[in-house]
Amino acid sequence: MSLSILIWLPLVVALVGTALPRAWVGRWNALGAVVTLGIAISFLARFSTGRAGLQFVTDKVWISELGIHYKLGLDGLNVLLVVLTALLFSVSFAWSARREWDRPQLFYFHLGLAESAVLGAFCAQDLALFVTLFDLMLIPFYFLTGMWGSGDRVRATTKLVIYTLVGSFLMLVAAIATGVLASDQHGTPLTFVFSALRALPLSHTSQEWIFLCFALAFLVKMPLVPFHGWLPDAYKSMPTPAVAVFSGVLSKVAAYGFLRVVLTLFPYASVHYQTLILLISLVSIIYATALAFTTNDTRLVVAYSSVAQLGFITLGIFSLRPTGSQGALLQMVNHGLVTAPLFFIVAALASRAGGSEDLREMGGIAFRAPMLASLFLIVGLATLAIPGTSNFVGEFLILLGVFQSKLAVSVIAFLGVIGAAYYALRLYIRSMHNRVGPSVQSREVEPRELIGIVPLVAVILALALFPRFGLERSERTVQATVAPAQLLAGSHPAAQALRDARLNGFFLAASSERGRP
Amino acid sequence: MATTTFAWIVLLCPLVGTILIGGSFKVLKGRTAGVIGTAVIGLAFAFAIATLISLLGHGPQQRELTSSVWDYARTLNIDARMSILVDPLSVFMMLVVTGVSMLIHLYSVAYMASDRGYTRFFAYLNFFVFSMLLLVLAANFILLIAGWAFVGAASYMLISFWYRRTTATKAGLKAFVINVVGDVGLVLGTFFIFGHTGTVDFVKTFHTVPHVFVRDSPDLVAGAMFLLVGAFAKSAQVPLHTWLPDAMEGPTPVSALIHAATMVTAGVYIIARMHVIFELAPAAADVGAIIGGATLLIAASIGLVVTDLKRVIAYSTMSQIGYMVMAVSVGAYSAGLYHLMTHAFFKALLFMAAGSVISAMGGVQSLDRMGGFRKAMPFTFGAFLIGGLALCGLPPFSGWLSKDDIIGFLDHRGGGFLILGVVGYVGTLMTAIYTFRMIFRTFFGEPVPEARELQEGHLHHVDVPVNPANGEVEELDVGFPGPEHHIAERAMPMKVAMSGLALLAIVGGVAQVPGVDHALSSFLDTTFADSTIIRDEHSTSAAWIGLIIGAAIALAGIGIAYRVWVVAPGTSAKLIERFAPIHKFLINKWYFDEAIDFLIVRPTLWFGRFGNTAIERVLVAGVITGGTVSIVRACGALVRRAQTGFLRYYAAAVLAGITLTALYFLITSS
Amino acid sequence: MSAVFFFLGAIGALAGAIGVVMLRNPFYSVLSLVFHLISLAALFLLLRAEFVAAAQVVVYAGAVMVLYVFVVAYVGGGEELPSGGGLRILGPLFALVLAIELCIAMLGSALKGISGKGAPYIPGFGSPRQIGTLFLTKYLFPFEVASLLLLVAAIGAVVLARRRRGLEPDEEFETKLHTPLSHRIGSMAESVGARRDS
Amino acid sequence: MAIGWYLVVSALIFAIGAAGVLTRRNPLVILLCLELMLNAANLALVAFARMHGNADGQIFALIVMVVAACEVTVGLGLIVAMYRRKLPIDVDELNELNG
Repeated sequence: MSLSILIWLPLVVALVGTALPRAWVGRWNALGAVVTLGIAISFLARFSTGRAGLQFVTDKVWISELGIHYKLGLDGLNVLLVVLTALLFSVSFAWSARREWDRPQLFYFHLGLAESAVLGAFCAQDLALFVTLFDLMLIPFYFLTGMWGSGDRVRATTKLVIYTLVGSFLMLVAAIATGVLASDQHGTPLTFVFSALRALPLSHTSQEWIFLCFALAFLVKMPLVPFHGWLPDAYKSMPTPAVAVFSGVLSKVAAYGFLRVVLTLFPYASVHYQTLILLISLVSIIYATALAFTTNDTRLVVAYSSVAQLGFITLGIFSLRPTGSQGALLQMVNHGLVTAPLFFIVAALASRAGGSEDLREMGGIAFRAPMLASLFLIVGLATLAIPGTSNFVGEFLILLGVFQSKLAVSVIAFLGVIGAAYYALRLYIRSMHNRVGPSVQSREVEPRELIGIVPLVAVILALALFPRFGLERSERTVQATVAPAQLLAGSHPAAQALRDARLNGFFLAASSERGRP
Repeated sequence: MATTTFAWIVLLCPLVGTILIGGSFKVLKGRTAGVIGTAVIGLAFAFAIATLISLLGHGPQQRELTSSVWDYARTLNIDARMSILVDPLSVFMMLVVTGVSMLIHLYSVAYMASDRGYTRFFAYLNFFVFSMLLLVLAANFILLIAGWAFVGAASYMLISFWYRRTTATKAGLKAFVINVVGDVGLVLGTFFIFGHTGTVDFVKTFHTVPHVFVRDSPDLVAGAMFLLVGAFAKSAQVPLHTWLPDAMEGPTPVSALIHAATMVTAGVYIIARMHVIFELAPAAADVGAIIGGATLLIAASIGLVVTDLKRVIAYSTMSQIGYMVMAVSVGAYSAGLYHLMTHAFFKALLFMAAGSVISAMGGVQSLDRMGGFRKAMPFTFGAFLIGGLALCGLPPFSGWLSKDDIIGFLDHRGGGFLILGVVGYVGTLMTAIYTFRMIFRTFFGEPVPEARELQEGHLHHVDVPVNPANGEVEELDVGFPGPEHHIAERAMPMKVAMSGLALLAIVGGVAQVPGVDHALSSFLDTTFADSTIIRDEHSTSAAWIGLIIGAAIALAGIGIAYRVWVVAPGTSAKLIERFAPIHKFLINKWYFDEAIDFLIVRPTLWFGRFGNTAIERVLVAGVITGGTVSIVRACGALVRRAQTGFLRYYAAAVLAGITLTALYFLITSS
Repeated sequence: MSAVFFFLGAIGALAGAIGVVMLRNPFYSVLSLVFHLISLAALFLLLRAEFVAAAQVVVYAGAVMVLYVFVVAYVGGGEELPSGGGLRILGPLFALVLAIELCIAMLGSALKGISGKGAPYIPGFGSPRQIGTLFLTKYLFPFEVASLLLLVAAIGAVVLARRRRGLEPDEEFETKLHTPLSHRIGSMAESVGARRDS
Repeated sequence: MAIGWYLVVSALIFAIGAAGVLTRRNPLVILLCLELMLNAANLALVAFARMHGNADGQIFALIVMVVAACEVTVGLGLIVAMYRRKLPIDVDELNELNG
């Protein structure tokens, strides 16, 4: 079965759904999402571990004049993220299917389009295709926020559009420049395929500015401080299923972009700007944690915790060590698994606290809802990466990687770990425990709320027992991905010649390896 | 069956209990949950004994067994497997944990009977035992840290068990966050050591460490210091101790099990477990010893003035753990662990007895309100007295032998360690005073109304229960025991549990008596065989002299307490008046809470608030976002002015454009 | 001979154009345009564009202009207010400048054919046969697109001009009761504004 | 007659049409003026076709006629719709698009 089926199935389902009556469309889309998940899992099952190269490759020439290919493939970097995407979207679809929506056909269409685009962005093995799908996945969210949002949704959408568009344009420019400059500097025909671009390293000066463009686009998308201006409004007004996948998956595409695009294509610049990105991540961790301490908006607590977590992920990637990147990759999956149920839990809490998402209105919700309280506690503990969960393993590897490359950064980053304990438990205590809030009506969690939470909690628990399941699939690819930058970072200036020789050898080896079917 | 299989079963029992109780909370009626919980722990204890017997079947050199079931988080060069290490140290800890837990579970079956959260309580308690067993059985750093954090989480859940009390939730949060500080210390320590050894496996680490590190190398000392931070946070050593007194917000069995007998001794366990590292980093070991000594004195001094019954015992716990930390830091491993064991017995006993008193008082914990319970509760009095005497270290109770084993070792090492020995003796004196202050004020003197009521066979009944900490009226619907919770000492399970511990507190000392037997130290010898610190047994006569001195000091302390609180009951008030500043200093717990609050908590919260109000609103929303928005808006306003809406102006603009363009081309072409 | 016809046609076309712009009554403007179109057809004939000239007369001056006449009759050609603002002066000025520019551009260009009478005449040039062949061979695609465009425009016009249901409640009501349009629809006199009531 | 003459006539008609678009307020008349401009273009096209002896220009002129017909249809449809809605038939009054 081709990857194209996996990618475009959600869109096809959503398109068919637009022709269905209101009562059916939710279930139809949920069914489609579950089938997509099944296909994704079948790919995961057939994925052969311990190999670094691409698997299930689809490669067609798309625009021959520009050397753009429609190339898809799975490797250790994206296989788990693809499954995560399918999982979170099915959960969101199922959660939405049990609720009434205004213009449901259109709502599900946007969600389906988003799923297709995200899956495509993860699978894309061509820079132009990646950029196209990266931008495509944002478009449905403009509409989801603008049409089904709450509060000041116009303002939120405007901010979202402006911020992400600036990032997208920069990325477009950078992507074009990458292809054009690579073909210029090496005198080869224009190409955008990742594997081909890897064999055509750019000059140092071009790498530097292209790196900055890509980095800015990804940092805005994640977002990290200080590029997070759009985040509070957007997260507050997005409808719950949209924000769950947005925070759970879409932010990961940016982090994944760092691994897939930046580290492999611009190793020199990655080393050059390592300190800068590490500092931004560090500031994000500390600052977002501090914000999560004091805000009374439950959604914002989750939102800022995402920012801090993405700070950790970026930290891991830019440790430029296999351990750090390995941890970052695992943490992407883990974070998606905890942040989505948290948003569903916030919705459940708000429905019990008179519709308010303010912490001050909550309290004592655990009373008649022991199941909700237990699930929330598990998710909360996983969010703060309590040792014994997969989140901890991820954070451990990230910080170990950073520790090996920049000791001081690692030690400071641990403040974020401590802070996470405080804000996660504060969120739990002030909503579930303490005195009963003014308009709180405690009741046990309902099946339609459980749909959003239980499957993900089950996966959290399973991964907690077997984090190796995620680790073993990515080991080889991560090593190969980080190797160029690691070689550059680890070498001495005097050994420049040797280093270049080794690098060239590496690239040759890499390209010849890909040459094999 | 293999020895490790038994150990796996020990580990699994409480986990199964947790899942069973937690999963079927809707159908469990009455005391079923308590029975299930106790039964699984009893089973675990039985298998722990089986493990011990099986382990003793191996030769002394083959008593270090590891077993791995799956690759937990093995990746790249990190060999983190799901593996356990069964050696004398872990078996010893396993026995103490399951044994004491079993009795405390038994006690809770009756003690918590009228609580609305009965089922939840046992699910948590079983989870705690599982976590603690994971901690002691872990064969690598990752699993150790997992167990380490799980006990912290269990501790949090149990401290804020009565979650309607804001004081309880606050205490739980505090305990958890400080424990996370400890986790972080542990992780960082692991990083430092892993950086050189390249393994997280204990056995490999301990074999590699002497080869890759030189004595007192900076990385090793840093690693050991970070490990100590972990140990201090968990074992409530200065300055990370402030959570322990607050943790007394939890139900009394929780205080007995977690905050006295087992979890708080994890710090001692880890120093003993990592002794290879600490011995190569004497600088760090010395820090451990000094902090242990300091905690010993500080906690004991606070214990002298605190009026909350459970908090007195909590400070006593801190102080006793100070002894243990001191012991394992200087190399007296078996002595420290010996004291760990006896302390678990008598401290759990003391808490149980205190719980009995508190329930008789209807939830009141203040010593000022108590008195004369001797006649009303003879059984509890007996248990409390046994526990108290063992704590003071009076012959022939277990505490006497174990505590002086530590001090004897310190004296034997000589030099600077003598100072620590003296500190130990000062601690003994203070321990005796505060212990008997407690006993005299609770059980002697004029019986309070509650005691008289109990003597007449009634249970005291509070109409409106009030949280003693902040005066809030308790919400009885959930979390806090209902009006029928007056168990006092009447329930049989409580009596059985207390008798068992009392017996152990008395005879627990037989494990190691100078000149008579070395059962414990020779059993643990396999683990500590690679210790480089002097291991020759100090002479029996010196040990006995130490024991006699210790007993004399304890007696003197009891005498002072008797003089102050029984013979002349007004003396303490006079003393308080005379030493008002010191009393104020002590009653405020050396201002540790205030200092941490002022130095860490407030600045952090201030920063967060500043971020939310100032940076987010002014800089991010105002300058960055708002700036962009206003630039776009200004451009828009400019363009908008041109959009008059008059069709013919647009046409004119088009035409003008064409005309001008044509003109341009005409001019340039001519 | 052709010069005479040319000047007749050119003067007619220009006069018709000026009439369209200058006449205040739309109905007269339309008639003026018809005159202009026919004059133009004459010019086309002079340029040997027989088929275009025929189409111009039949389709343009015939069919399209009838459409105009109907709409003018339907809507009614009220005397429009004189256009205010600077455009009243600026507009003709722009046009004048543009005309001068265009003339300079075309006459001053280096095109050799401008001063000549054009390429040698080949019999059949501009005949329906040639145009038809071209349309069905070389320009088949534009031809089809043009037909599609016409279809779209026809549908669009119908959609635009159809009577809508449920626009505004009071409007519907008014339409039914007063049928305010009726008094304007009627004889040609009404439409040209000769019988202007109300 | 020389082709240049035709071109001059075409330029003049175009300018007259443009002036009409700018000065008239009745949308009907504006449409008529647009027709003038299109016809001017047609004249030029046919003239050039004659100049080169190539019938392509005439084809182009025919296509322009089609476009003009479409434009007229839609434009008149709009005017009728405006009239139905009782909007003023005056482009200066229809300035809803102002910013």
